[in-house]
Amino acid sequence: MRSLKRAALAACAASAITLAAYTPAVAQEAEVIHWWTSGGESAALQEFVSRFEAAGGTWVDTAIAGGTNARTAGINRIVGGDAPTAMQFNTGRQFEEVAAGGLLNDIEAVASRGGWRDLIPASFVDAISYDGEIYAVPVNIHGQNWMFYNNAVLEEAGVAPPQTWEDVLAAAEKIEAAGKIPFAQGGEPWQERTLFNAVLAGHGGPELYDRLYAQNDVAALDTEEFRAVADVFGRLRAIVDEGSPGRSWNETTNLVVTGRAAMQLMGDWAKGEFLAAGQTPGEEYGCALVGANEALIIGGDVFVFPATDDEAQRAAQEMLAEVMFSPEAQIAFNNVKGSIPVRSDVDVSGMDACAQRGAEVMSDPAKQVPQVNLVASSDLVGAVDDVITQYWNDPSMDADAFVARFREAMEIAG
Amino acid sequence: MTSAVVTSTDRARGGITARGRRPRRLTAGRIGLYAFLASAALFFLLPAWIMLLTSLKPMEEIRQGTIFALPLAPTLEAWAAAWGSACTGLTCEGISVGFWNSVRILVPSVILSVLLGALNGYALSFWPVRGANVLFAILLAGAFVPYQVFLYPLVRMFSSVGIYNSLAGIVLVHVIFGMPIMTLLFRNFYASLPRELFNAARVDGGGFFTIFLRVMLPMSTPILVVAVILQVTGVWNDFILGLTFAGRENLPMTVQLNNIVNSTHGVRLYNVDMAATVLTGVVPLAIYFVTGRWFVRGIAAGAVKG
Amino acid sequence: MHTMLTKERERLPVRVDVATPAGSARRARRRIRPSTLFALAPMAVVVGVVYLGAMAWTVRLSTTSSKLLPTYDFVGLDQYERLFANARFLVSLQNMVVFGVLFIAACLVLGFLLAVLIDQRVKAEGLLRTIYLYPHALSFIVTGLAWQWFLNPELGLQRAVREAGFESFAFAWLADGETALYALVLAGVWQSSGLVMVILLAGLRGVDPDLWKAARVDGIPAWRYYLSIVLPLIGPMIVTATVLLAIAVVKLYDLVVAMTKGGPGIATEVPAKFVMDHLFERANVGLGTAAATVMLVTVLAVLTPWLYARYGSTSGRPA
Amino acid sequence: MAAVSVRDVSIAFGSMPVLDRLSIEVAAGEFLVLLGPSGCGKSTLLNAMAGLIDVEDGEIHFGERNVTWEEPKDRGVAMVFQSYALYPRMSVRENLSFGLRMARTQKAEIEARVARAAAMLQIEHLLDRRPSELSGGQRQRVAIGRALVRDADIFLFDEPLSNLDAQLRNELRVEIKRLHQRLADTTMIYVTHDQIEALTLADRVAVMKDRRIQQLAPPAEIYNRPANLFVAGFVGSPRMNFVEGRIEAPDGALVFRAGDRRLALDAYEFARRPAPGSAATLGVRPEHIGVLEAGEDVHAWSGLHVDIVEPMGADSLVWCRDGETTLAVRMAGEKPIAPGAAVRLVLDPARASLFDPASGERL
Repeated sequence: MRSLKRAALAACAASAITLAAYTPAVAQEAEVIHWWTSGGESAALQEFVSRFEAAGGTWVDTAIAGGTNARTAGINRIVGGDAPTAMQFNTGRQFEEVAAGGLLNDIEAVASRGGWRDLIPASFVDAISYDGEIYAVPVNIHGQNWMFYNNAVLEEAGVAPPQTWEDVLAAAEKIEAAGKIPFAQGGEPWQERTLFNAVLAGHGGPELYDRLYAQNDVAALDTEEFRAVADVFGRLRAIVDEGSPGRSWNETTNLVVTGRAAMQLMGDWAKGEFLAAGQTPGEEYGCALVGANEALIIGGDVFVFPATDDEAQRAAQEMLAEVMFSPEAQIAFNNVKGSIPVRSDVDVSGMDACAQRGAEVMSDPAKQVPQVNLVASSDLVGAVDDVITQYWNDPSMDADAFVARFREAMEIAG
Repeated sequence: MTSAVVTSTDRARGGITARGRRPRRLTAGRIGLYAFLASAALFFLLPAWIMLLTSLKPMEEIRQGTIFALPLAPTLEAWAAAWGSACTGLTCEGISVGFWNSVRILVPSVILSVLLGALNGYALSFWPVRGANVLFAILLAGAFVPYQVFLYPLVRMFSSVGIYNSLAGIVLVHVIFGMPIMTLLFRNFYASLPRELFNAARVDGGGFFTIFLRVMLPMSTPILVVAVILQVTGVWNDFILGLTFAGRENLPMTVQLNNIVNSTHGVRLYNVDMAATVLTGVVPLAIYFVTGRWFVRGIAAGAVKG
Repeated sequence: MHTMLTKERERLPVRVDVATPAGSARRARRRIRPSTLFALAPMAVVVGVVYLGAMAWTVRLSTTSSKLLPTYDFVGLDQYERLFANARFLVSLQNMVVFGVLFIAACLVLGFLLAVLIDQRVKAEGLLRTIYLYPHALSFIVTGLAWQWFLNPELGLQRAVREAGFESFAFAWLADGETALYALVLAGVWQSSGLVMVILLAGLRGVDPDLWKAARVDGIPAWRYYLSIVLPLIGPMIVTATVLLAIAVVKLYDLVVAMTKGGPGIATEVPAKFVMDHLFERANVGLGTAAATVMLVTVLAVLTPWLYARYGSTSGRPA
Repeated sequence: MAAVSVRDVSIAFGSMPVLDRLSIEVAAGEFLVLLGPSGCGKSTLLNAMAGLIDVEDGEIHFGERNVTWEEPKDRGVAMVFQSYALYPRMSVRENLSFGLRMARTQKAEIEARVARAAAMLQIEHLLDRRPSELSGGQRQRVAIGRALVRDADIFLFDEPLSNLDAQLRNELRVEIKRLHQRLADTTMIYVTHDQIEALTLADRVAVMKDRRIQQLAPPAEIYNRPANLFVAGFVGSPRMNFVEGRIEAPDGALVFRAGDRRLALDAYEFARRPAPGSAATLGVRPEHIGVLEAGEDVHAWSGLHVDIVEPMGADSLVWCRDGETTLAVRMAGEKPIAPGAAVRLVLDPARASLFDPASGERL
């Protein structure tokens, strides 16, 4: 029944939309739940809004600060029968179950027509598909493991931008001697996870990363490489400042912006903070992928479309998907958001130095490392988070204990 | 046994006059006492002081000075921004929208839950029905269960009757979660009233609701004050329930506050955050300041005697 | 005479309705009043549907493998096995106990002290009382930011004191896993001891003033009077305050999220947050509900005897 | 036709029985006092009559009506409570008229009745005050007034004077007596633990103890011919003297003997004749003992000394003692006799009481 209807719809849509993609018969109203509440984020979102409305739709904005809050509210509303037109998730397996529960509409028609599978990274295709059909529109690629550094501070301390994690550790002493915080780190589990995974990918390599998270290979924990990762991560604990615990990522970034700290490891959204302070990549600050293999951990955001029988809503959903994935919207949105366009066929030459570097790395699939959420269950991610945060915050915990706890977490949650 | 009616009013009156030792002169002990009370007051005032100071400073001063420094050039700009123009997502309306939403949630929630609590307490105290006390015990036990546990089933239940994400829904949720403590308050208060009064009203021909409305409720002022204060505070300060049940049209002030505070602007506008925070706290604070005297009196009048 | 009867009833050791055959036959004759049933109907519905229903639903889910959305398979006690092998949950439980003991004790001591001192006919009693009480009016969604800031070594008290010239001053409770829990206790005490003060003050005002005269005549020192004579007399108020504080301990969530988010590490994790995280963030409804069930069972185990003794058995008072 | 008829009523609170198959009939226009110590069930009985406590077994009839399961408001009773139970948020006038307003009585009628009751109790000047502005005596007058306006056939008083000081109590007692005389058709049932109230007010007194009525009789009979040891001891102040002894019949006639002391029982009206040799308790009220100067009467009880003299105004209570035996004697005058004086006592057998010490029943 459903597939019949879908086929009919697809046929309809195919004929109609190819003619006049953005001219629906009636103005479509779309309520969108998301957690992009900050200035930069909402400015980026505005790029979608204006294009959607230009196409004749009406955007009803439901912004809820905090991913967990927004996702909880969205899922509750879907379950409660008061679903929005679209809602945000992180790229990954977060919405898998919602799709499995038959609570989402697929957008396979739009995706196959647009040839999405050929345009986006392979790991993303898996992440937005369920049972072979595409259920989500990916809107961006965020590099998760950029090392941002303040050029002036590094210069003053007489150190070069770090290439490896050993460089980072080595530079710390000189920076500290210059009266600055060597390494600014925020104090929330997800930030600690981001740092650990950066070390894992950069110091341990994409292969180890993959064995651990994608293959759930517990034996990977016994390797020399993992041991070295645990060791480096443990040593990083000593070069952060006292104010770290509980600090948010953007306050931390501001330490680098203002020159009180030398470096921070963060996703590319941190560029927004430098931008807001009027700084330009390559001038006041720089960005680097630490580690010889130049691995870039990629994640991003997607929008999914709750199941509905309402034809107008269905049409609005497809229109949203079309708009969000369109090349113009991709460039405009990601320019403001600080991320990389999710489709590989757009021209990135107008983007900043860091984004261009990211796009360059993206062209080599071997250097792409999917963010944990794309490959591991939320359960495993959570369990590992608990271990990482314990290790990071307990100076008396050694690498052996860390490996042992890591093993427990994988065995229980894997 | 002297008149319990008289005693309770006497007690209530006594509730605001100190009965401890009468000081004779300013001894070392007295000075120590005042010193202790003053330093305790300082401890209690500190966070409010920080919030207030910060909300009056321009960003420049916040960046440079410590949190205790007095504002050199006090300004209400942050307050204006917090109230009317701070942004969350695409909307830049400050928390004023949330304020009115909160008021719309607050008024019916408080009235309904206080009335229902009073009715429950009255029925439990004066009209024994088998099993009623077991219900009450379960209700009290329910007060201890973290309400995160109830969220999901409630969402399902509400949506099945069509009040999910509506004003009615959020009001009902507040009534449900306010019920244990409201019922407890009134039950204990009515249990402390002389039963003869109830008997007299029954002999005089009062029925269940007549006695409640015409005899009991007019006597309940002290406990009504306590109940209203607790409920206003609870409802106003709620975050999770509002976020989950209110729907996007009715999001309360705390949710808006959270949106503003956790919205990551380029540089965090601490003064706006703090001003929004203070604004959000204004209603319960005002209630406490205005009715504080009666609050203590109400508790003294037997409100929380176990 | 009414009072006498009531008192006698209350003196009975166990007030259980012994269901003798005669008793049950008699009970059948008790008048049923429709208006009473009507008035209690909302409570019955709330208790039956919301409280009991949700509890049962939670317990049921804890025996399933539910992830993001509930499924209704049956995996026995698997989730509980996982739960008790989970270091974070065990730490959460331990934290709740440590926090609970310190928080309740500190609130009671400070609240009692303030109540006694404020009862000494001090000037500006109303003002002081309001100052002590106002934190209770504010949610931690509101005040958490100020506390976090105040306790932050780089921004708050430590920095201020150091800039005032005391370079070696250290106050970084929030930053250290060993002490972060105490910072939570501090903020918790700040919020709740005013309420304890008010409750105990109400108790103090109910103590017969002749007792103080008698103690004076007998030459009993003030501290002794309060400790040995007053304290036992306001026992019921202390119980009430303790119960209220205990509710706050079990439900402890806002405070943690606002101030530490469970950190540093897992140093300040608490069970309610464990439940929330697993229900919503980690999409592990099975494990989250198992943790909720453990909380529920613990609470009920502690509460049932008290509730039963206090409220459960009275089927009505004598007229 | 009895105005109030209580038939085999049992009441229990939980597992504790309060009344056990109790029956009592009250005639129309009668003033019945339920007298007994705390916890005897007298208030429970009164409340059951009012319908404020559900009976578990038995029936209550008002006239020909079975009111066992009627609501209080439908029973047509008026009630006055110990604690007055005035509605604190209403003025005196509103307190008085509340019941009538409940019954939707016409305004003019309400006013008339309130005015009449207020006049009867002299509380007209208090009508616009709140209960908290009244003295205890005034409050109780208002409470009585509230009952009066109901024009009920049955008045129930639940220890109405217990909260008042002695003088007010006497004053209001007279007031209630007068009220009963005026409202001759009204049945009044009055609960008290004060025997003076019982004796002065009642047509009949029901003395209660341990869930049962011990004696139901006019006051004089209760006082003079108590049915058992409990009634004898409970009614009368100062208390009746009790002397343990035996019944003997040395020369045919029955004699009470305690040690050397004897009392011929020729003038005693036996309820039932005891067998000679059986144990007995003699009860004599202090005013029924005479004090003799030495040597006047050989039958007088001798060997006693004055221990303590309690002057009580019009008369004095003289405590006479010999070892274990103590007898209180009421004598006229303020200091009729000096402590330490030897006395001989004459007991009046016609006004004495004899009880079976085992069962407590009157002989």
